[in-house]
Amino acid sequence: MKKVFIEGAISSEFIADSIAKHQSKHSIGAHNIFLGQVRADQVEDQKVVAIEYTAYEEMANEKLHEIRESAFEKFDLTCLHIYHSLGTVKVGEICIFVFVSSKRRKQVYEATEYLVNQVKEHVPIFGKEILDNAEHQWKVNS
Amino acid sequence: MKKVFIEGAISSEFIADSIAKHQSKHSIGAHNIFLGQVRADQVEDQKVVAIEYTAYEEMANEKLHEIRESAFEKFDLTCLHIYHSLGTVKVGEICIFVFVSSKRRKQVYEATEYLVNQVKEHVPIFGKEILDNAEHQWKVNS
Amino acid sequence: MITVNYFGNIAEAAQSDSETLEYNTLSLAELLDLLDSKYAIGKFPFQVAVNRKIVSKQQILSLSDSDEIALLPPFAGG
Amino acid sequence: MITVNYFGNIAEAAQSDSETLEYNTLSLAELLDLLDSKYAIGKFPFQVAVNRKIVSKQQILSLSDSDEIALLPPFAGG
Repeated sequence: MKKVFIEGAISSEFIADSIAKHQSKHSIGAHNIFLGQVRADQVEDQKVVAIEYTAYEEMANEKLHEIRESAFEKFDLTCLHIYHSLGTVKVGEICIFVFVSSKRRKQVYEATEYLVNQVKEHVPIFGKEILDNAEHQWKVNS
Repeated sequence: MKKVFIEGAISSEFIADSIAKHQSKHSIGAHNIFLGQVRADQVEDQKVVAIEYTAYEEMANEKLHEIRESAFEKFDLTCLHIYHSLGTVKVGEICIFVFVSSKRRKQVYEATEYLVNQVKEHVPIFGKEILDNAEHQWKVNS
Repeated sequence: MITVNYFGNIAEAAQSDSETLEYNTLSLAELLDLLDSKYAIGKFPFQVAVNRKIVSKQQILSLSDSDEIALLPPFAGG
Repeated sequence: MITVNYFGNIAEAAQSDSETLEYNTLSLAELLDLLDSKYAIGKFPFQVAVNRKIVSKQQILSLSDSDEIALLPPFAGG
């Protein structure tokens, strides 16, 4: 089982490391990366300042495994990685990192989009949006 | 005129810096990144070990400016960046970095694909593929 | 004994991430009625997972203490 | 004097990135004939840019020393 969940925000150094690790794979010609960043959304007269993520980890890991398998079946990929934050991620910080690599570029965009949508729809992750008056609301994916 | 050309390979640190610079933009919710990596393609009984890139820079910069403008017209983007190597880029190293950011994720994949295709089709960049016997052939985009 | 796991705003309503109920078997419908009477969970949108698979709330299902039961509000990953 | 810029395998064939020809004006067709006789560029696929815009090789065009002319092999960016 590949490790997906990371405590806190996903740092740019972590992303750089992941990219660097692929430089020894000489069959790869194209990478596509999706990053989700926490937005300072307006909620009435308040603003979102952070999201606190929790997950039903056992089920999430099973679902993520199925999603990975289905992506390898649908698209011609060399490798793929999915990382998601747990705990607090502040506005401007990164909470999801999807990384797809392939011999050629043709399918990488669609594969990334597929993975991000699958994670949003099918993986039991929950987000508590913290507002600047310290109140909160529960995030729902659109 | 934004700077596009970079001497040599695009490092993972450079990519990390670009990502980190966007963390102060709190309206961004989604980034998409395309990276092109030099592949060890087989050419008869030889292998590609590096590509030497040259460009008609004056025309390339004009074209890149047009491509940027057209992408902002077509897609709802917060910002976009295009970087391309000149000079020698070895196998496994990164030669193109396209970075698209938007409020929401919907259009970022298509915007990145559009930009990469536009650069490949319309920007006068030339690539000399160096083989491991020190011979070379001229790359042609498919 | 049947253990139920709560997440998101349902955990908030139940003031707990997990709870053990003093039943040996219970139908899914009985469980949901019981929890609605305790926490008014009927007002929230949620799905039920049994053994880490989503099941319909209408499904006729007998739960026992070996089952892993979870109430899942709308997903918000990404 | 008309300056022509070469790139990629055409620069290789011409053994130069740029060359100044001793003409004050010249049609595009005459230029291409001249360069083909010097470097056999006819065997390569290429496009012509005048002042950084692609023009058809068949276009009737009079070139002068203020024009920026370039012969461009197939693009290979990315």
